[in-house]
Amino acid sequence: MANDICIEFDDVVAGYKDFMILNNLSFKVRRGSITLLLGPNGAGKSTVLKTLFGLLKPRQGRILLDGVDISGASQKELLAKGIAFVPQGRNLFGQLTVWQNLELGGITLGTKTTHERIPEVLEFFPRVKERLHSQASALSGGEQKQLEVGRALLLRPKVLLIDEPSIGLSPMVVQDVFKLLQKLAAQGTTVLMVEQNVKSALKMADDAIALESGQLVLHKKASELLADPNIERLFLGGGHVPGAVVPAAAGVPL
Amino acid sequence: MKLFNNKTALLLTLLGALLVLVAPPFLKNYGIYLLTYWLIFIIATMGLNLTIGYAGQKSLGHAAFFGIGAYTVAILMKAGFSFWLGLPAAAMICFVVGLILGFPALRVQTIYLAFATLGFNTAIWLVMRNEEWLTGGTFGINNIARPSLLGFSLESNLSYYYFVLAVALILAGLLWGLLRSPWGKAFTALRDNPIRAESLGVDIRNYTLLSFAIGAVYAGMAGALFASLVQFIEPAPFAVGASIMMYLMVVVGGAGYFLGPVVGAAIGVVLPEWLRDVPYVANWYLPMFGAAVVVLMVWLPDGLLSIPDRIRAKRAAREASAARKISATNAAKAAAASRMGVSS
Amino acid sequence: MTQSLLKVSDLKKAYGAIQAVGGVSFEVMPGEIFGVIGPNGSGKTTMFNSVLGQISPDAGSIELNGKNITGLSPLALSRQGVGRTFQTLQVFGKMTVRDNLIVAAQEHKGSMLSRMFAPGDSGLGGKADALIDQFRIRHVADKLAGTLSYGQQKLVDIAMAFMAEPDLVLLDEPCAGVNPSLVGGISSLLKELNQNPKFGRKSSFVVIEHNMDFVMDLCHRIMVMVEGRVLAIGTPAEIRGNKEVLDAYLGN
Amino acid sequence: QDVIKIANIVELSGAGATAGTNFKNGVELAVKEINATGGILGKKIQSVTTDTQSNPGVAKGLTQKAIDDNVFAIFGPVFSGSIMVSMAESRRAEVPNFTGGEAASITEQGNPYVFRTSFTQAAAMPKVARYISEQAKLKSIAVLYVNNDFGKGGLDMIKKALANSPTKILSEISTESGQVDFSAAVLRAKQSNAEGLFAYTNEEESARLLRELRKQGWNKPVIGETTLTGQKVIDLAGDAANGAIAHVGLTVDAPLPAIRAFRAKFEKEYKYVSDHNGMKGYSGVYVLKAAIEKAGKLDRKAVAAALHTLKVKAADQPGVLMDVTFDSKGDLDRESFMIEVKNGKQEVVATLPPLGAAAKK
Amino acid sequence: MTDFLQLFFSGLATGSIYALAALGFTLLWQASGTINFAQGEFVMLPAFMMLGFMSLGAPMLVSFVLTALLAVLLLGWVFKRGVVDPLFKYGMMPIVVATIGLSIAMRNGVRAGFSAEAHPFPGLFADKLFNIAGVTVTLQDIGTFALAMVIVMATQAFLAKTVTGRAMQAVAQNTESASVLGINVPRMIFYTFAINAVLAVAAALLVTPTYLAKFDMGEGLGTKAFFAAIIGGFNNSRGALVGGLIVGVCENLASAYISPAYKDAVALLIFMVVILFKPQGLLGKKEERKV
Ligand SMILES: Nc1ncnc2c1ncn2[C@@H]1O[C@H](COP(=O)(O)OP(=O)(O)OP(=O)(O)O)[C@@H](O)[C@H]1O
Ligand SMILES: Nc1ncnc2c1ncn2[C@@H]1O[C@H](COP(=O)(O)OP(=O)(O)OP(=O)(O)O)[C@@H](O)[C@H]1O
Ligand SMILES: [Mg+2]
Ligand SMILES: [Mg+2]
Repeated sequence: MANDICIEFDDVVAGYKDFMILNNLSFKVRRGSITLLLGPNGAGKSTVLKTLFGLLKPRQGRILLDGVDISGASQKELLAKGIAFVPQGRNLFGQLTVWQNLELGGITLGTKTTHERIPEVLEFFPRVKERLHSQASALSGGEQKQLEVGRALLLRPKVLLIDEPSIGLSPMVVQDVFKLLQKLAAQGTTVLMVEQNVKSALKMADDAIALESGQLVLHKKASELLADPNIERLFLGGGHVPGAVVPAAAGVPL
Repeated sequence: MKLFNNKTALLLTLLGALLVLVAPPFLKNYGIYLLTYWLIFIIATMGLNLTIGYAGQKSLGHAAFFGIGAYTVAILMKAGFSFWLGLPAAAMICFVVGLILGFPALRVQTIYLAFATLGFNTAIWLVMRNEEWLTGGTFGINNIARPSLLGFSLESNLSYYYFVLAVALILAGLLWGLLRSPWGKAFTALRDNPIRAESLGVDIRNYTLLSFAIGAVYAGMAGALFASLVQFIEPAPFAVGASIMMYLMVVVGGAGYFLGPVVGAAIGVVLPEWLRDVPYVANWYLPMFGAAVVVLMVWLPDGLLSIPDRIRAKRAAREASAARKISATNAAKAAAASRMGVSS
Repeated sequence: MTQSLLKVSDLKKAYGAIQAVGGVSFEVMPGEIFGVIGPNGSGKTTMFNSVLGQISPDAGSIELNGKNITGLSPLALSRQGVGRTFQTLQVFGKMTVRDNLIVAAQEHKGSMLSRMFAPGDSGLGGKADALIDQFRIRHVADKLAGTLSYGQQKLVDIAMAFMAEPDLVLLDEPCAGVNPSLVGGISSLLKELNQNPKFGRKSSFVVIEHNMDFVMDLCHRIMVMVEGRVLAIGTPAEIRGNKEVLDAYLGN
Repeated sequence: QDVIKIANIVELSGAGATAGTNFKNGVELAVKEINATGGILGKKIQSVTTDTQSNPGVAKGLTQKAIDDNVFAIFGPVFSGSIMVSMAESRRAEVPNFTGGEAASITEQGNPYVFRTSFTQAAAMPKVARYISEQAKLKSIAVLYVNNDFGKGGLDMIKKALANSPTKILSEISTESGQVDFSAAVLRAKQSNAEGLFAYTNEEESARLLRELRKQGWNKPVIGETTLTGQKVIDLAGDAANGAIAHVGLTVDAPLPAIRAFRAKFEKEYKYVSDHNGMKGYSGVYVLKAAIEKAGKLDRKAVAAALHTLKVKAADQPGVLMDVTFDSKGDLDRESFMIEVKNGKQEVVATLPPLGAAAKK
Repeated sequence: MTDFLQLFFSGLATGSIYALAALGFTLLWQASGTINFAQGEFVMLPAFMMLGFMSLGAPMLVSFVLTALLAVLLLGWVFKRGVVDPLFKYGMMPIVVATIGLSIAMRNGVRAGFSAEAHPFPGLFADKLFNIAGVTVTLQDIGTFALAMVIVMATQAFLAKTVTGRAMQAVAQNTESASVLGINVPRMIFYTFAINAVLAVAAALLVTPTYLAKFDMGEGLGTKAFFAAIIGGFNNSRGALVGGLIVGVCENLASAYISPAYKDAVALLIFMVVILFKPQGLLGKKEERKV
């Protein structure tokens, strides 16, 4: 049902200046689902999220949110529509304090609401809570990532785009975050997540999309994929011989 | 190394070479003088390009070395020594002082370093101005002779021009050799990420200091040639403003491009002279020059010489896009062939 | 008894009231792959940085092959055959991938003066290409490292640490962001370097990782850090069975 | 040759911009007037102005350019450093070169093609010194100078001029051009306990200095050169300028009809009051006119030779502003004034005869 | 002792002038990560604008307001659109050079198009002297000092205490993250440069009576202010004040007690000592953890 579809990529071409990363990419994401975006390094996963969040302008095609074309919308508008984005890597304001980072996370909400929600979010991340008045850059890698995730949750987004949250997080925290995402999804939030921590992620996700060279190569139910014997070969490095032949699909250049 | 990758560029360079070699005898005095001036600034900014463009050390004190070189030669020649002693002496002194100036760079970077070097420039300038017994103070040093080479006098503007040209070519050759050796990569690594560089065994201290010292040697040589060109020196041309102009030349030409200083010095030295003669501009030539610099930067933030790079990058990106598209189709096919694929 | 390769004794580092590392001691034997795990903020990275001279520890000593190396600069350590990677991406963004690899080893060849006259790639081109293939980044070998995807940069970063053939490499979360198919590759590579002493010696590794499959499969011994202290050191099996570790770190 | 080409090579930017601009305006005003009244020997003057950026290296290049363009005479540069370089070129090409520079060394090079448009410091300082020790009867002074070739040259000359007089110099206080805060300088002057202050700085700094002197309650004589009592200084310093005394070679405030006329014309043309540099440029062109007319032909050598013995009376040639004579070195001599600021107005308190006349006496 | 105090208080007055000019640097650095080499000219131009309005007969206050509006438009909006926007993402070097070009253009434009003369500028305060225990200060000195104090503190409070101020800082530290959070980056940058323009006008109002309106007044002012800002701490507004006052006072003391000829080396010397012990400046925040 079209009604079910929250995000739709329709024949999107996008990239960096003249270098096109996404080639006529089309896919759909169901509302309230957790959809995983998988693929080898450099496949274009992060590019999908950046394009979706308006940081890159599509050259061609449309991006629909609830059936409305959102390509070309500003970040502010997208946030107003309930989309939030946690990019890959480090995205804090290093010289500001943890608290100030959180406050800025809620800049579209207004100060009052933000201040109300910060304690709620901090409940999930006790490490961060302890360091509320430290400079953000002083936190450890994992603590910083927790802060980033928390900062996005502050918005109570309807659609959450999250790029490899597990980078740098210890296993227990990864589990906590995944559980949290499941809870959000159950409450109706659509989650589009990039993850290389495939096994654990597939266990908690609903759907999986795989990209290669900016092209859709797979779109399945997560559970189906988890049961597929090929998944080992494709994503989990099974049967890999050092320095030798690379699994066909994962080894395609670019 | 980004120099010429294709024949047109090579041809252009040959043409340019022909121009600097063959044209001058047909120019009047002023034209030759201006070309010499330009060459001298090429030498100075070549050194600065090493410091700023390759090694990434934001230096705003280059004119100090320029001045040290000029005063060394002038003072030695006044004391009766030959220019041929003065020139290496200028280079040596600048090398040592350059090493010393490198030390703040080990402690502070970016804007802080820029101001440490700018301050150094002020200090040197104050010495030039205040220590009258040595430097002639604000009155400067007059009647600096031009040297003669193997009995051949370089007194005339034209012969002095060819002499400076020869020096410039030799110094450019040396720098070119240095930059294409592993040193070039080490400098670039230092510029891009000193922390990582050090952990890989790049001696960032030595390279930082040497980037200043070698840059300083170039400025010192240029200064020595300058003293002999103008035949008079006083502190003003070596003040902070001159350092800022040299910085401007490097960046406008293209920091980190080997030929950047050639273009940059042309912009800094020849453009204002040319603007003087443009009808209606004359009185406004400096404002026009300033505006031209702003426009150039806005248009080409990486400098004039980034144009070929831009074109090349564009072409490469197109090719990569095409290749990626092909591999994308293959991937899709492979996925369809395997049992996995798009369900639903 | 063989002498330990790396010996860290009672290492301490505090930031104000926060005791990031509060007295950590351990030994790494020659030829060993030593894992370091622990919850976020337990002081792993700080420990690495102290060992590697990136920051100066408040107390404690560090020995390499029995020689005291406390307070040595990262440069000196690199010259003594200690390589490393960083938790955050640290590549040379404005250099090509290939040049990144070459510059990672060139300073270990000859003197500064001799390098002035060496060929541009210092004769390291072949080796760089071999690693490029091994890490499957051939298709981006001539791109500027700064324009690669996160995972690709991570791969370049790790490959750089191996260019100079160090005796001991400290890796801070090498697998973060790397596709699982390549995680296997990295694991194999480490094992290969560790087991086949190509250069007449075995390379040793200290690896911080949150990827438990990787750590458990690869490491000979594992140290668990919690709150800046050592909670346990043992074989993977011991660690997996340690109830305290389960509570503090692994969960389930 | 149907026009007389002259090059106007001056400091239009950089440290000398104010002086250079005035000089240039003076030259251009004179050229305009001369052309309007039929030119020199029936030929119009065509002047081209270029900017040295206060940089001797550029000045040298521009002088070569002017020579390449075959100009008849060169005006400028004003800065002593620049003229020291560029006059070597004009000498080689045998082109008469009028400078605004005041350093004594310019005419000591034995260059037969360089000519002053104003007193040298060597000529002015003895007059001031005589005033200080004989008229003001100061037993000691502090000298405050601007640390550039202008100020430094002044300091050297006043020291020399006072060497054999009863007046002692108790303190030499260096200041920067463009300096804003003179509190330390004034304090030094006070601490020296000198009976008076000799100030040798540019107009703006003079104004700031006078204000600071008033602020710190200085009540001893303040004596200086042209730049201490100019109209500009009075405008900038207000009441604080009252009481300042200066020796003035050329001043728009001199009570002479030619100068009054010049002042009015200049102000009409450029909407501000000229300083002495404007007068230098203006009178310089008229001196050239007089010399060409004396030589009777457009021959550089002949004109240069004519200049070396030139005597022009303001009555005959109002453009030279004051009676002037040139000597064999290219230095000029004329009358000058001691001026005191009273109630915001300049008043001539003494007229000093030309040095030549004084020596004869 | 009286002498010392006299020097000290005169130094404070000059120092407040440096501080006002330095404030712009610290603001731009904190809120946009840029350096403006034309900052001195940003003070010079409004001085002439105000003179222009006053010569048309407008009272001082009206001229000030009109100039502020004009400056926000020219030095704020036009500057942002023309220079900052296209160069923002290219790092420091191109902006530095573009502003050097701009300073050449502005300085020489005023000279060529208007005048090379220094023009007197009416003081905001009456020409009044106070003599306290042998130390003389003018009302202008006191007023400048007090206003500098107020302006610096207000700027500091704005940046540190308001969400907008912090959003501006966020833009400087990580532009992409800032836009991901929905911070309106172009608007924050505009605010930064608009505030900078207003500060420049205020500085012009206070500084010009002493400096005089002249095409090159920005040159000396700019360099001194740079050093002041760096000594005090480039990433802290209060640093500008502290740095300015220190440079002002020390210069005065040095030129009285050491050597007036080397007066200009004083700022340099303090700067060297400061970076030896505290590279981030006296009040500057430590650089962030890098590894
Ligand atoms: N420069 C610093 N200033 C203040 N606190 C710091 C600094 N560096 C580290 N810390 C603190 O020390 C603790 C340990 O940090 P460290 O980076 O070593 O953790 P880690 O074990 O590497 O964690 P992660 O797994 O998240 O990377 C953290 O709580 C961190 O906030
Ligand atoms: N700023 C950029 N300029 C040019 N090319 C880029 C840029 N960023 C990424 N690319 C290229 O785009 C491709 C896809 O990058 P992207 O970051 O989307 O990959 P990804 O699938 O997220 O990979 P990873 O798992 O490593 O994060 C890569 O080949 C990369 O080289
Ligand atoms: Mg990615
Ligand atoms: Mg860590």
